[in-house]
Formats: sequence, C-alpha cells, structure tokens
Amino acid sequence: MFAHTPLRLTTLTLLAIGSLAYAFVAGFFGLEILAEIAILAILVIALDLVAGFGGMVSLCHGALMGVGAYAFTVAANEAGLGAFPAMMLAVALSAALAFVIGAICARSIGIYFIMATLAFGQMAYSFVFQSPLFGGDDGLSGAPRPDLTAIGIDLTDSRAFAIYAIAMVALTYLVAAATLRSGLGRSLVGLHHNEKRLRALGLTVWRAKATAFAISGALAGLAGCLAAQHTQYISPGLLSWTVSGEALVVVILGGLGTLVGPIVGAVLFVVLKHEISAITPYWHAIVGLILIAVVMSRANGVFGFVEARMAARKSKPVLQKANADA
Amino acid sequence: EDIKVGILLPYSGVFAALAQDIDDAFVLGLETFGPEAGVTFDLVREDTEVKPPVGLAKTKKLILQDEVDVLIGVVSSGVLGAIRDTVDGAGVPLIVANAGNDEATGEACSPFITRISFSNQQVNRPMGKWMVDQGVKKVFTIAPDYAAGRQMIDAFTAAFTAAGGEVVGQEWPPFQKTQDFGPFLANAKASGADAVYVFFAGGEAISFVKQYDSFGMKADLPLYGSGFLTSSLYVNAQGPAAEGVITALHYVPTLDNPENAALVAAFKAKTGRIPSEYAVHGYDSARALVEAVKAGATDRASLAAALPKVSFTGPRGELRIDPATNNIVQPIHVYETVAGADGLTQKVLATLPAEADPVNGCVMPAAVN
Amino acid sequence: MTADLGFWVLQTLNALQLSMLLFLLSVGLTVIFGLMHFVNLAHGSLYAFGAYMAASLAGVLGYWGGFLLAPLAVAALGAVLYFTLIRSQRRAGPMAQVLITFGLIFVAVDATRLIWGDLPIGIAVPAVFEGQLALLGVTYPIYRLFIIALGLAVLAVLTLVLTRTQVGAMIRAGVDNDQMAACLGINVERMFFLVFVVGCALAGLAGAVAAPVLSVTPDMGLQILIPTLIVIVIGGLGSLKGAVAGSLIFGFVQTFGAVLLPTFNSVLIYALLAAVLVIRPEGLLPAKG
Amino acid sequence: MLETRTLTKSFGPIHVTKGVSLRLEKGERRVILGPNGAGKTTLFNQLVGELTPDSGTILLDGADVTSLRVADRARLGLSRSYQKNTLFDGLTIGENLGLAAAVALGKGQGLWRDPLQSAEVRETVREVAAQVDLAAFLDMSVKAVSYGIRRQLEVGIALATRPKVILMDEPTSGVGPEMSKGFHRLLKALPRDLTVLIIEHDMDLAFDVADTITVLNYGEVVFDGLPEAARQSQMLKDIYLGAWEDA
Amino acid sequence: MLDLTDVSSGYGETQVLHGLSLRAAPGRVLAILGRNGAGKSTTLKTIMGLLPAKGGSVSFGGRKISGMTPFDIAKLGIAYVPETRDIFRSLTVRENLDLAARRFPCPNGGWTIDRVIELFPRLGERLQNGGDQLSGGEAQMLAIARGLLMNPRLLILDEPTEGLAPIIVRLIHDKLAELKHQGLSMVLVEQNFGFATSLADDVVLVSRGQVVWQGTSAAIRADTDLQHRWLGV
Ligand SMILES: Nc1ncnc2c1ncn2[C@@H]1O[C@H](COP(=O)(O)OP(=O)(O)OP(=O)(O)O)[C@@H](O)[C@H]1O
Ligand SMILES: Nc1ncnc2c1ncn2[C@@H]1O[C@H](COP(=O)(O)OP(=O)(O)OP(=O)(O)O)[C@@H](O)[C@H]1O
Ligand SMILES: [Mg+2]
Ligand SMILES: [Mg+2]
Repeated sequence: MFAHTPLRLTTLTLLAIGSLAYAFVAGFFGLEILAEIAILAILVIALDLVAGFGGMVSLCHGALMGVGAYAFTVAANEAGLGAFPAMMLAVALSAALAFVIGAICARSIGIYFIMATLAFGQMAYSFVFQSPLFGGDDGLSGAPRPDLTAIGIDLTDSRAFAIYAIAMVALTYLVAAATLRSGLGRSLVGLHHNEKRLRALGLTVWRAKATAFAISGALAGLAGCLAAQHTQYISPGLLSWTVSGEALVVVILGGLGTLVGPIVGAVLFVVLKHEISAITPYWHAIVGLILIAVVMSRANGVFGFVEARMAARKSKPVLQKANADA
Repeated sequence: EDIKVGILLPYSGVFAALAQDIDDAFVLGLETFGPEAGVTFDLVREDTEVKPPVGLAKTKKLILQDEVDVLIGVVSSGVLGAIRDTVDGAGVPLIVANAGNDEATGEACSPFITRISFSNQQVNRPMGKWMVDQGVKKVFTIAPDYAAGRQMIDAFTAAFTAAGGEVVGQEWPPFQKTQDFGPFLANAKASGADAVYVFFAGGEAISFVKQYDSFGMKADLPLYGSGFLTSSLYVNAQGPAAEGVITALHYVPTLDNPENAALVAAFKAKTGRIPSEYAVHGYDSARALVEAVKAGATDRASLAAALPKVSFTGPRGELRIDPATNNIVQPIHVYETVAGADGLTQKVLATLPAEADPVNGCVMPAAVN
Repeated sequence: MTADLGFWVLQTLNALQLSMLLFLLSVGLTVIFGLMHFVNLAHGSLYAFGAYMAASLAGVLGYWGGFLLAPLAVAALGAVLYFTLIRSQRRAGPMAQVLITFGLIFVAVDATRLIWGDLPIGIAVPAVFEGQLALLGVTYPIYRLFIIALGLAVLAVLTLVLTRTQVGAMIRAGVDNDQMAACLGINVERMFFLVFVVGCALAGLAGAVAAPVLSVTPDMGLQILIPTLIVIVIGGLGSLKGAVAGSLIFGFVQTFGAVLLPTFNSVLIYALLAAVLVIRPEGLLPAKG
Repeated sequence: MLETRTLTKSFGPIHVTKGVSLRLEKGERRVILGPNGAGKTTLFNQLVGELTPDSGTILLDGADVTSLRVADRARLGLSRSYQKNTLFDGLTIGENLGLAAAVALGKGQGLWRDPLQSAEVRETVREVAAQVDLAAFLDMSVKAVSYGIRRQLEVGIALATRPKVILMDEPTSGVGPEMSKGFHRLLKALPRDLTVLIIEHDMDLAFDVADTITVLNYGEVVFDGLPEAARQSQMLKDIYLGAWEDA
Repeated sequence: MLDLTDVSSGYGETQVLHGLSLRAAPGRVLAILGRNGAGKSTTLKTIMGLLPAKGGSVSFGGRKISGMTPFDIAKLGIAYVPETRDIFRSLTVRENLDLAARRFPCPNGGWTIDRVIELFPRLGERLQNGGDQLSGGEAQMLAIARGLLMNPRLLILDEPTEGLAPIIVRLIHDKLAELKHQGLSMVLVEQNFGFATSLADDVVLVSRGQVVWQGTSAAIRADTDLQHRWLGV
C-alpha cells in the first residue's frame, strides 16, 4: 500500500527544488520544456493513481485530458467564463465523464478494461474531430491564461507560467497522495489484488472504481486545462489514444505504482525526447530501445529500480515469484 | 550579413518523405539563386512531427531562442493553424511551403504569412469547368472526411455545378482509418455517374487507385481527381492501376519549360530523384526568399514586406502573390498518367490560366512599415 | 440503391474480404495473446514487415516467391525476437510485455523507414488473380475472392490442429500454469516458441496478402493494431471461434456502416466494442475457463 | 437468523442444491457435513449472493435478501471465508485484516481519513490477529508466508468484519493440528450471539463445536439434527464417514 | 531412490531450507511432517526443480537432478501432486486427465483413465466440467488422479487428504497402501498425522528448514513427546 518512504520524500523535495531553481535560470526554450514536463507529470500522476494502484490501466486518459482542454477553451472563449471558473468547469466535466466511463467499465478487467477505455477515448476523439463547434482537425486557438496580475503575477510570461504549472503538479500530487491514503485509496489497492473478496466484505465495487477513476479523470482534465493554456491552441490529436499510450510508457518508465516514479519518468521522457530528436529524426527508435532496456532490466521503472536497491541495502528483500494459490 | 532561416518540417512521421523533398529542393534553390543575393543563409531545422503542439513549441523556439529572420516550411494544415497566431503576433515572416488550407489565406490571413505552395481550392476549382467542357455531366465524389478533403471537393463541386454538371453522390470515408475502399466504390458504381472525382494523398491515394482498378471500374467510370492522387512521388507504387487517371495540379515534373528542365536536371543530380510538387514548393520558397533579399530586405519586418511582392517565372510557370490574401497565383495543369519509357509519367493535357482565389474573409492590414 | 440485390451481394463480399484479412491478422495475435497470455503489441509491425518482405521479394522472385517466403522471413524474425526479448518476459506480466512490444513498434517503424524509405510501396496483384469474376450477378475482383478463400483455409487448418490434436489442450494447460504443465512432462518452452513463431508467420502471411490491395507504408503496422485488438476483444481472447466472430462483426459493421450510416461510421465500431464489453465483459466467445 | 427455503440450483444437467431448507437461530453453531461435491460450497455461494439460486428464498434476520447483491448482504452482517484462499496477495497480513475491517466499518469509500490509522480498525486488527494466531506475522507479505498461515488469514479476514453471521468453508483444512486445536478454542470463545455455519471434514471439530449438524448429499439435506444423533447415524457412516475412526 | 544432501533453497533471497538432508528408499513411503511454515512444501518444490537448489544436491536413482528443469525431472518418472492442486482451469476434467495419460501410457497394469474413474467415481460424473467448476474435494481427487496417470516411479504428494471427506481419505489410504505393496515409492507431506503414519514406513520431522528427527513410522507413533514437541499434536 501507498506510503511515503524517506526515499520518496527526498526525491520529491529534490524534484521541487530542482525544478524551481531551473525555472529561475532557464532560457525561453528551457521554460517551455519545464511547462511541458509539468503538464505531462500531472497526466501521469493521474494515470498512475488508477493504473499503478488500482490496476485500471486506461487508454482514455489522453481523451480525458483533451476533454478538459476543449471544455476549458470553449468555456473561456465561447461562453466567456473567466479562466478559473472555466478550469473548474472543465475539471468537473472530465471528472463526470471519467465517472461514467469508470462505472461502465467496472466489470471489465485486464486487457478488456484497457480496450473498453480505448473505445470510449476514441469515441471522444472522433466526436471532437468531426464536430464543427470544436474546429475539426484544425483545432481551436486562443485559450486564455488565468489573469493573476492582481497578485502581481503575469502568466503570459514563460517563467511565471512554468512556476504556475509546477505548483499545479504539487497540487495534483497532494490530491493523489491524499486519495491513496483515504479509505477509497485503500480499497482501490485491495481491488487490484482481489475484487471478489472486497465485494464479499461489503464494498460496492463499481462505485469505488468509478469514484477513483473520476478523481483521476479530474486530474487529467486539469492537465488538459494547463495544456490549453500553455500552447493556447488545441487540436483533436490531444485526445488520441497515442497520447494515452505515451503517458502509460512514462508511468512505467518511471515506476508504476510509486506515484513519485512517474514524475521522474516525465522529466526523463521529455528531456530525452528533446535531446535525441535534436540528433536524429529516428529518435522514436532510440526511445523504443531505451524503453525495452529499462523493462528488460526487470526493474519497476527507473524509480522502482532505485527503490529496490535501497530496500536491498536495508534488509534482505523478499522477491515474489510465489506459486500462490490465487 | 546573415539571414537566419528557420525550417519547420515533419522530418519524422507520415509526411517524412514530403519533408525531405521540400528540404532538399530548398537547399538546392538557395544554392542556385542564393549567390545573387549577396548574403549568407543560416539554416536551423526543427521537426514538427506533424503534431500541432510540437510544431507550435518548435516555432516558439525558432522565434524566441534562435531569433530567426524568416520561417519556411509547414506541411500540415493543422500545424499551420496552430502556429498562425504566434507567427502573426511575433511579426516573423513565414513562407508556407506546403499546407494548403484555405483559411490561411482567407479569414485567418496575415501580412506575415505568404504561401508559395497552393491552396486547396485553387488546384480543384479549375477542374470543375474543364470536366464539363470535356463532356462529363455527372460525377460521384470521394474524399477523406477532414477539413482538407472537404475543401478540395467543395471547391470542385461548386465549380462543376456552376458549369452545369451534376454531383450524383458523395462519400466521405473516415480520414486515415479507411484501408478498404471497396464499400464506397460499390456505391459509386451503382450511382449512375459518368465519372468519379476524388481527393486522396499519400498511402490512401495508392490504396484507392489500386482498389479502383481492381474492381475494373476505370473502363466505364473514368477516374478524375486532384493531382495529389497520382503525384509523381507515389505513382510508381500504384503501377498500371494509375494509367489513364486524369488529375490536375499546379506542378508536374514533365512540364516543358526551361526553368523546369533546369530544376529536374539539378534535383536529379543532387538527389537521384525526380522533383515532386513538394520539391517545387521548397525550390520556389528559396527563390522567393532570395528575390525578397535582392529587393533589399534584411530583417523580419522588411522581409515580411518584401515577400508578398515577389514574382518570377519558375518551373511551374509565371508566379505572383495576390496582395489581397498573400496566396500564390499560378496556372493549373491538367495531366493524364501514362506509361512512359521507365515507369509512369505525366502527359499534360491542358494548362488552365492562373486565377486568384476569392478573398474569403481575408482582411489584410495595411502593409507593415 | 439499397433495394438492389447486387448492392447487398457486393457489399457482403466486401465485408467478407475485410473480415478474412482481419481474421488472418487477428488469429496470429489471438493465438499468441490468448493462448500464451502474451501481449504482443508488435504484431502489427510483424504484419508490416511481412508486407515489406513480400513487396521486396516480389520484385525478385515474383509474387508467389514473396507470398511464400515473407511468412517464413517473419517467422525467422519472430524466432529472433523470441530468444532475445520474449522468452525472458513470458512470465513478467502483461505490463512488461506491453511496454517491450510497444518499444518494438517504435523501433520497427524507424527500421522500415531506414531500410525501405519513407515512400509507400505497392505491388501488383499476381497475374492469375488479375481481373474480375462474375458472381451472383456482380463482378468482383478475383484477388479479393482469393483472400476470402485463403482466410477460410487457414481457419480450417487451425481448427483441425487445435481440436483434433492435443496441441490446443497442451497450450492452454501451459498458459494456465506453466510450472504444473512442465511437471506433467510437457515441454512448455518449446511449445511456446512454436506458438509464437507460428503466430508471427500468420502475421507475415496477412501482410503478404494485404500488400497488393493496400499501400505498404511504415505506419501500416500501427494503423492495423487497433482494429486487430478490437477484433480479438470483441470475439474473446484465445479462441479461434472468437477471432472468426470478431473479424466477421468488424468486417460487416465497418462495411455496412460505411455505406448505410456514413455519419456514424468512425464511432460505430467503438460503440459496438463498448457495448459488447458492457454486456459481455470477456468478449463474445472467450476461451473456456 | 439465517434461513433458506427450498433453495434450488443447477448447472446444466447437474443439480447441485435440490430444495435445501435450513434455519439457523441467532447464536446457533451449525456444522455442515457431506461428501465431496455434495453442494456445500455452492450453498454458501448462494447464501452470500455470489450465485443466484434458480428458485427459493434466503432470509437474513427475517428479511428476504434473495435479490440483494453480495456487497449489500455483507453490509447486513453476513461474512464468509473461502475454501480456496481468497486473499489480498500483494499486501501484508496486517493490511489484509485492516482493509477488511475498514470496509466493513463503511470506510471503504471515504475520501478524507486513512481508515487503517483509525483506532477502531487498529483495535480490530489486533484482536483478530490474536484470535487466529497471526500476531507475529502482521508485517509479513501474504506472498511470503506458508500455505497454512494463509489459511489462518483466510478466516481472519472473515472475522475482521465483525459479522452477525459467519460462514466458514473448511477453515481448518491445511492447517496443522496445533492451529486446529487453537481453532476449537477460537470457536468456543466467539461471542454467543454470533451465528456460525461451518463446512468441515474434521470430525473432532465438528462434533466438538456444533450445536446442530446438517448433512448434505447430492444437493439434498439428508440429516438435520443434534451431534449425538449424527454420531449414531448409519446413513452418515455409509455416505460420508466410512470406516474413518480406524484409519 | 531419492537423496537430498545438505539442500538449501528458498524464494528469491529468502532462504527457507538450511542444509536439509533426507533419503527416500525404493518401494517405501517417506512422510515429511512438521508445523505450518516448516518448509515441507518448499522441500517438495525443490525436488521437482520448481525452486532452484542453492546449495547441496538432489539425486534420483543415482542421478543428480538438482539443476534440471521440472520437465526433465517429470520425464524421469517423478509425479507431483501440489498442495494448491493446480488443476488447469481452462481444460475440462477429461482434458486434464488426457494430458497426463497420453504422455505416459503404460501398456499393462498401469493406471488408465478408466481405472482412476473407478477409484474416484465422482470424477467420472464430472468429466465435462471445466477445471474451475469443481468442488474442492473433486479438484483434489483430480490432482491425485493426474499424478497416478503418469504411472511414476516416485509419487510426491503434498497434503493429499486436505479437504476430502473421511470416506475418501480412507479410500485413498487403502489405494496408496496397495500401490506401496506393488513397489511404488512415495514421498508424502501430510497434516493428518494418523493417515501419514499409517501409510508411511519412514518419517522425517522438519522444522525451520532442517530435519530435526528421523526414524520409522512406528517409532513416532509411540513417542507422544516427540509428536507434541514438533507437531503440536
Ligand atoms: N460452475 C459450475 N458448473 C458446473 N458444475 C459445478 C459448478 N460449480 C460446481 N459444480 C459442481 O457442483 C457440485 C457441488 O460443488 P460444491 O463446490 O458445492 O461441493 P462441496 O460440497 O463444497 O464439495 P467439497 O467438499 O469437495 O468442497 C460439484 O460436483 C461440482 O462439480
Ligand atoms: N513464495 C514465497 N516467498 C517467500 N517466502 C515463502 C514463500 N512461500 C513460502 N515461504 C516461506 O517459506 C517457509 C516455508 O514454507 P512452506 O510452504 O515450505 O511451508 P510448509 O511446511 O509446507 O507449511 P504448510 O504446512 O503451511 O504448507 C514459510 O516460512 C514461508 O514463510
Ligand atoms: Mg466445498
Ligand atoms: Mg505446505
């Protein structure tokens, strides 16, 4: 079950200090990358919450993020809501959609769950792609950034925006961690291991799953709002399953079910991508090879690897390859 | 004195081949015409991956970090849509070397965006009247269901019906999700049309042309379309299935003029390939840039002012920029794909006169500076 | 138009043709995926590799040379993959497998770009199958009829092998509990190797068969992946019957959806998938157990 | 407290329970005996709602619960253990018990507090661990303990919900004689108002703790009565016990 | 027949067996007894090659088998009935039986499907049931039947009577005794003390991964002190 080990707390502190320090010295492109990392980090924390702890591996988180982005943009531009009310509306909408998807898919597990979420994600994608209100495949531009000039912050400035995005990552992490330590979070982990037993103990399984999925969806929607604010332009590509697939890669690269690991994964992934794509147009292959190497090393991602090492140092680890009677 | 040029192309992803053609020809163009300009061009390349957000991030990088004087490139309309506001806001001139969405030189036009390639309506509109003139009265249209597909077909349909033709049916297969066109072909066959008019590009164009032929439809239901369908880049993958297909485009490598002869020879010598319409976009973009510099432009503002004023005779024929929209004005060539000595080649049937696009809501601010 | 009998015959043939192409592809995946519980997302890439091999070999040996050798080449590639990546991950759980094969997709796409370039390739239909055949009042491309026949033949052979021999039971036993199967004297390792390689060969075959109909592009593997997954999930994992049912449903819904409900065409199949999973969370005809 | 009326269930041609009617009073301890495959576990599955009977009714505390879902019945105070271990494998033994207690206390969906830290849950975990002899193993992962320990946990989880009615499916199978004996003590020490229904093949335990005995054979109740009567029954000997005593 | 010398083994880095040695003689039944968690099942898994022996060696019929795969060990004629039964869930009862029977046919006098059904008529009634549609006891019968169908030279049983009705326990006891008299060697892990000692010739007591006592079945039956100390009986 989820707990804050000293290693996790240290990593979080380092990440926070490192990113803030970088935000103050970085050049323009560095700040863009920082914001990109932050947005991806929010999405992967959301995904790890359900996939890593609840075993609900989702291929619709890209779509949930996209719904957040579109809802935000439409609410802010067409409906003329302020940036913050529009954000709240968008997050609520993503959460509601995720609740429905979670409830409907609650009976499916494993690959079936993955495919069911894929189906809903692609439906949302097709809907946005085809709807003229959302600009079709040309997308929508002009999403506003929140106006914080009242407290002396100008978010149109890249540096301010990067710091604001980092703050949102912190908020996301707190929400996710709190959820995992709540009754719902405990049940979520239990569901991953034995759904049947929890039902027999009196848990309304579909509701627990749907609620957890909704919280995760809300966070994904928040990532969408930030993405829209960051690029101030959104396109249906945001909702595509490949975005979800990439997020999943990042989660696992970082360390599934560690909550901290995916953040590390987001940093590595974005930096790696930019570094390698500067060298060769065949950077996908290199990312693929790195991915394979990480998985072949049998570690639970980069962070999982470090965790296992630290644990090994402290005590004899209990490796699990039991012929269990499940 | 240096001019810093940012190149925005999808070097990876489905359009990588187009990006390569544009890039190679752009470099060739600079080599050919650059010396006349008397400046050196520094090139900074960025990969847009055909993803709008990536394209936008790369654009910002080129503008803010590399501080380029001029941008060229952009293959997909999605990316162009994404970067439009940024380019416009920053006041950096952009030479569009492919993306053809009508809005870019219509309601979303900008004094900083000059299109040297084509617009979707431009390459389809002339075919409407031409086909009626050839005696085709009823057509069935098929195109992928996305903005470009709709614009291409709508422009054709408008012109075709205005000239007295009738569109008896339309199909819009989902974009990039359709591999089997059989169901749509069966509908076309049953529609009672005289001909079929389509727009497809890339891999979809190859599948479509081959499947069209495999149903034996070419004989009683001739296939027409926008020229991307049988682009010189893909036509050899279509093989004999493409023979006899009649399409229209702003460039084919068999155009008979000295400028084109020079391009084909030089491009072949440099890359071993025949230049495609994409290559010509790159080549002419370089030429336009050089012309603008020759006219005295040295920085963002002056380049932006000079680019829409360039005009020259290139491989495509006589080119100029429409000051009302900053879109190119160029002749359109109707060609038939025929078997040649080595592989398929393009036989030009007619060259239709250049015609500027309607303004389409473009309000061009008074010239900058 | 829809009142015309020819329309229904033609579209039914189209649907069957698409179904059989999907069947050839999904059966390999369902064998590997359902029977070995191995999630091979790179199956589409193997299909693309088969298509490229067929296209290249067709230039040298003619169509049939490519048709026969492409599946073997893909099987050989499968064998290499098995020993380098798959074997050690067989028990690592679906997560690791998804990721490794996801990584493979990236590598495969760029590898094909490096070897064969970015431009699509096409090959011609073999001479014997050129042209159309008049059938039930419509004329239909012979090559498409060949695809239908080939799909049925593969189905028949596999059904025979899996039901008439103990291979099917052995594979299922190995999947359930490989250690116990080994304790019963079943050579689990060799069996899985063979299953994997045969699955790869089938993907290669599908690629070789599809090459003359479609264009051969670096991303064709990725494009076909989702339809294939939908097919096996609708049908239910691991069962031959499921793969057949899934392919037919997909083929018919896609074909008739395209012509009868064009506005909903792109969401139709996803809506169907969602509906199937809501009603039958394990697909329509999952493997026993 | 728990009552069934003519419960019937079949799988295709196999009739697994044929009109089973039982009635347990509050605080009654009943043992179900019967040959393998007689339908004992299937009866449990119907009682808790994991299987829907073809016909018949189930009453819990006087209320008809036949159409209630598993979780709803559990919340009414019905708890069970499984014949085949059904544990939370990745968690520690303490977490297994804590989770069970938390869910039973209705804290399984809460969003604000960590139920595992609440005094109520911790107290329950401590008590149950003592009851089933697991106090020494609380911090061990379920994956790392032996089969017998897991069997003990199986029962522990069922107890951790603090139920009104508990159904135990062969709780002592696979646990050693020592623990078996402990189990006798445990059963005897259970609060007298807890209604207990046990499936057992261990005759010593059965005759020792049972207030009443029910025998199932081919899905039918063939005996329902006091332990002494069961002990004498020739029928029971024929179908179930055999020459057990002299093995 | 089967020799374990100084065997250490365990799961990952957790060591469970600490230099365990024992020997099963041909034609005899050896019972391994001990408390829950003593390492009995671990010993059997190590013999079958399901867990690697980290130290010491296991040999069968004079041949070293530690280091061999379970597949090769099974081929040598050792059949294993695990405590978790491990019935193949997605196979029917008949297919489960077929798998074992076809691999090890025994022309005359060996176990056949008909014979095991005669032994467990219940299984005969359930041939079409899926492996996951069996009652606990039926699954146990199937696991034992599967072991017998392998017509092994050595039969290894992990808690064979768990979950079986007394009448079946008795039946199995008699059958196994009969097999013993026909010369089959067996290694047996059991919690049912009466069953184990009446069937076994030799007994070893295991505690914390080591053998703490060995002797004959009669000796331990007589020694209640020993029973109490190591088994809690
Ligand atoms: N899903 C199913 N489909 C078909 N038959 C089933 C199914 N589940 C159980 N059975 C059969 O129903 C009968 C009763 O099974 P049940 O598990 O209730 O027996 P039991 O009395 O608990 O026996 P045991 O003491 O061996 O555990 C068995 O013969 C079993 O084969
Ligand atoms: N998969 C595993 N990982 C780590 N440790 C394990 C594992 N399985 C068992 N152990 C440990 O090994 C020790 C011996 O277990 P084993 O299963 O051999 O006991 P046993 O004597 O068979 O007991 P039982 O009678 O309960 O089955 C136990 O202390 C247990 O904690
Ligand atoms: Mg039972
Ligand atoms: Mg054991």
